[in-house]
Amino acid sequence: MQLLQLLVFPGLTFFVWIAFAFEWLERKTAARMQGRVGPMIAGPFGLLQPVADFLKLASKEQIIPKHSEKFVLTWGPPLYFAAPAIGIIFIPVIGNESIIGHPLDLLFVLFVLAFSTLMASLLGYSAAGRYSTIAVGRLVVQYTSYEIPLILSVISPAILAGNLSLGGIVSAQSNYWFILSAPIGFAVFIIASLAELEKPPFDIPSAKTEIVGGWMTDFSGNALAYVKLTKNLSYVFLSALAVTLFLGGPNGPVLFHQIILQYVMNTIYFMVKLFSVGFLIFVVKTALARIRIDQAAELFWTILTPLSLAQLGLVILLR
Amino acid sequence: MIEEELSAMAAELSGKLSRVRKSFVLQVSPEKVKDACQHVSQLDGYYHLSTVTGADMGDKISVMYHFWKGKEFVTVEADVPKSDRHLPSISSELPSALLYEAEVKDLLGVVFDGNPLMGTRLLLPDIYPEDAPPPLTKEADPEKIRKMMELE
Amino acid sequence: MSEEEKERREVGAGLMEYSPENLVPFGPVHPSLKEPEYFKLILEGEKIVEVHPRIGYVHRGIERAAQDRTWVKNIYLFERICGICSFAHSLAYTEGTESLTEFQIPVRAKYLRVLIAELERIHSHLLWLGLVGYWTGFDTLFMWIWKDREHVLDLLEAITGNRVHKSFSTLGGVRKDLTPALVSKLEEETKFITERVKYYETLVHSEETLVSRTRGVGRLTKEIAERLCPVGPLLRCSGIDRDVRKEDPYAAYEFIQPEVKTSNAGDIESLLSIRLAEVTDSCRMISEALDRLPEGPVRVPFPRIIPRGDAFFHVEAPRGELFYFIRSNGTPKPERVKIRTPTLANLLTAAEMLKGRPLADVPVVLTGIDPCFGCMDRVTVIDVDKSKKWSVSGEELRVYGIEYYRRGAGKR
Amino acid sequence: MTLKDWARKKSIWVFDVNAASCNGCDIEILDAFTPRYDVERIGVVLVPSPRHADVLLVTGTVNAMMKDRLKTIYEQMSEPKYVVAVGACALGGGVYKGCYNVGHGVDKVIPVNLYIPGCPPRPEAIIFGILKLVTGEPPDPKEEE
Amino acid sequence: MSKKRIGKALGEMFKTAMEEPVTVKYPFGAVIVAERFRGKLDVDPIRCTGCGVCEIVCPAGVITMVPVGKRSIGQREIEVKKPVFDLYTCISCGQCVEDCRFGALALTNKFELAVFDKGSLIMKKALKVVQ
Repeated sequence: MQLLQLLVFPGLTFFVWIAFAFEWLERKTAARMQGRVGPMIAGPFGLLQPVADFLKLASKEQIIPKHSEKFVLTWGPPLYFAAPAIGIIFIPVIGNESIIGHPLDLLFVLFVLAFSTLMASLLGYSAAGRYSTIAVGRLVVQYTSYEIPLILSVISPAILAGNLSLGGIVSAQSNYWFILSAPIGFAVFIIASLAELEKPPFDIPSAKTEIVGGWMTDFSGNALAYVKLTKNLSYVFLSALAVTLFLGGPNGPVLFHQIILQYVMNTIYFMVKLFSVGFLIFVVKTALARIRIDQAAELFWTILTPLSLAQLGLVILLR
Repeated sequence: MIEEELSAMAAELSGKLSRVRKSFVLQVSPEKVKDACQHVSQLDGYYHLSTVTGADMGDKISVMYHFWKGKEFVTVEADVPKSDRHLPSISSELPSALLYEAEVKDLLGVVFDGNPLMGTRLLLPDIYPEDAPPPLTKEADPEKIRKMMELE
Repeated sequence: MSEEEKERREVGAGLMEYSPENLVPFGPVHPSLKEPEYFKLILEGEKIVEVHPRIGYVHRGIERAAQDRTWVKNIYLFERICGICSFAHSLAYTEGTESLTEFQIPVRAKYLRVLIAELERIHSHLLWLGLVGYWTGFDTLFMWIWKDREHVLDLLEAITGNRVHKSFSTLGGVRKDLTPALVSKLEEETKFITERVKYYETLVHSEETLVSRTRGVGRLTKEIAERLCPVGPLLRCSGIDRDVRKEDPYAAYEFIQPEVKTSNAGDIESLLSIRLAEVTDSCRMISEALDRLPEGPVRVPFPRIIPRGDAFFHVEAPRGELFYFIRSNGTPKPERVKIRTPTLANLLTAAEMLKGRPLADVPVVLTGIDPCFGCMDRVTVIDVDKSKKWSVSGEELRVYGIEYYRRGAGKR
Repeated sequence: MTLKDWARKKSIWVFDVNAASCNGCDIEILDAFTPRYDVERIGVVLVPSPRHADVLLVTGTVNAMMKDRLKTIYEQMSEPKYVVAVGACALGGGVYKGCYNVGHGVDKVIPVNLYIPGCPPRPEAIIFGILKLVTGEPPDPKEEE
Repeated sequence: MSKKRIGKALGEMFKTAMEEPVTVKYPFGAVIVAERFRGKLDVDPIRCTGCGVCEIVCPAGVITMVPVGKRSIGQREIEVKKPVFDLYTCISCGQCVEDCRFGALALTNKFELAVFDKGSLIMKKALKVVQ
């Protein structure tokens, strides 16, 4: 039963579909805000467009450049995919507990975030292209700058809840959401998520007008399909994390006393919050231009780190 | 005003000044090109170097330096014999002439002594045949060059 | 697939060996260059030390072909030098050729030429501005501006019959006339464009992420500009007030005077504001031209043989002074036509502006001069700093699977 | 129709190569991605690297400098791949026919699947071409012969 | 100059999202082409006399005159030629239309010309009518 939950609902399969839905929402939002229509013919309203993209890429031939590290390029993409896929099953969706909860799973989730960036750097470096090498350099610089504000902002809810497990943090929010006491932490988390996801204004490591395809330049076929899917899954993962840490996870008004119906309601609350956070990220992404890597580092070190520190102090006082 | 100065310059450099509609053409010998261009560029403030043109006139190649300000062009013209295509470069005084001279070299084979770009091919493709004449000269046959580069 | 082919494809995008300096190829096929052109960038970390462009990827041999074609055929040939400023080319060529003869071109035709030239300037500047959004990763700006640019293209298509290659100006006048319906449409659309440009003006100067990418990037001083002779908006952003339309009026620019806007900042942001101001000014000039448009024919019959003589002619293309030298020897074909396009004049300046900037600025600065390599298709390796050695020739490395680069040989 | 065929019809990633054209066609291709024509509707995406692309849009007279590069770009695409020649120059040299540095057509260098004539073709014509490529209509009958 | 601010474009973005998108219906609906649009070249085989002016003026070398038969005028026998159009390389400039004294040529507003086979863009319509 638990295995089924892990693999189907609310586990991997469910979140992979959400990942596709997120990409559709991203493209459609950007398109509508730019006065366009966006994907339209694949499925109703183009909903199946990301699926079509994935299937097409997966069915294509994969080219492995001669001078690259073949072992890493072959086994790296599945491992890269594993990072958010494992992290996401710790997120509580239907109730206050995730499928396989652990008292310290917040730490594991943070490790997963770091591992994902590490895998990206390894993959880009193994491809051994000029553009991917530069992209990896940028990726690492960006990682070192956003990681500290990200972790600091994640600590605030943990302190408020007095607990290092995601389930505990969600339970602690049954009365009020932590966004109320840690609004700056939430903002910093969203900004750092943009950097983690390589979205504008932090799409520096994959800036196509500067370094072609970024660290993905030399990928093709199957590998590219998995890399793209992983990026979308990370999207969902980070949004879900934001929902869990700051927006009360699946908490909401209790409408039914029957446990099954309440599970359905909880899932609906969670989904609504998840898509709202996703939408927020899409809107921010659409409204901004890309900044330079030095400007990004400056932003994170001189503005966001002190801000998240201040938030931490405030939280400790509140507590 | 400018006409007077130019005719004085023409006398000094033993050149010939003529008028084409509202523009002036100052014909000098190849050695004097550098002096003439330097003088013209300093005439009445800022004279802008528009470009350097080369034209194959049969037995000689005429190289023209077009300067522009206000309503008139001042063109310094020098004829280079086809057998000895050399001219002093003006790029050390007027750096904007660098690329224009390089272009004339590529398309007509006139070598500008002192221009650092003379050792390289600038505009023509890498596989442009060495033994073919420069493309803008009258001897060059486009069809033949295309065949030599295997573009067919 | 043969072994050799397989080998080639696998070698392709990979990196063979590291050179002593960190060398980054920029092109010839690169997403931020709409045309193939190769820039060899030598980096120290992310900072650019040297820029060596290699031109000639779009070289087609147009000047030679012009010598073998008739005067009329050449209009269409020159027009297709460039897809953005195509009308400027045909305008310079036709006006230059007409100046060799004694024929009087109808005044109405001259006004119509100004009209189309200004419409083209609007389209070209908007295109460039949209691409600024594209290069800085601000896709929304790109989409919006290109959306509004469609209105201009619609007008061009309605008047001339094609969105890109207008084939409008011809020897002896213009090929089509305006209708009352078109006049009212023109008035309406210029008002619309002026309105939109006002919004973009505030946007590009106030959106912080965009400003941080453009303000203070690529400083061009007056001294450098005087030495390197750039043209067009690039020259005007260094503080030099120079515009062919004003200084040496052609077509009907004697009657419809442009306002020349300059700036002393010399950075990409000032280029943005200069180009936007020119769009507004072009809208004003169009409505002024419509008000004063004289009646009469738009075309006179023109001979197929042009008398012997030389013509020096230049027009203000959207990117700056476009120079034509036309020499006729009294036959149905020109003896020599020399074209100097604005991008060639601006390239040295762009290379100078790039030095010492981070890699992320390359697309913004390089394309900030609004390059049009299709026009230029000539030139190479440049280094303005005299203390540096010249390096060219000797093939060593395939880059991005597409490119050989050159170094060695030749000293200053 | 298998799932694979469905996916290939609905998702078309293109890479645009300017092989010495006047860039009129390239602007019209780029224009097709902007709000007025928005080919994202039919699943077309402009990708930055040829390795990601399914369709190669080639414009321009392939000149001596671009010939080898075009070949290399084509070889770097992964199967299945298609080539679309856009514009009069890419089809047969166009107005530059006979210039010394101009090849007469892309099909002399790499195999071409579809030809879109025009100087330049309207964005609609490009959309029509791409749709025709993926739906694979039979070759149309010769012009009234 | 207005004040620097992050997210200046937000207002316009939401405004645009509320408006109807400007996208054309094209592949799923009709398209309106400007009246003067220069599209595919068309020839009227009956009006064409085979004078060959179009071949001389065409800047792109689209037109070649091919002999289709002989015709006798009085005592002399002359070769009749008719044009073949390689439409794939046509640039639709309209110079031939302008110079055709018999009004045999016209530019239509057809633009959906994509083909799988380049050969099908060679127009031999004018050859059929031989007087």
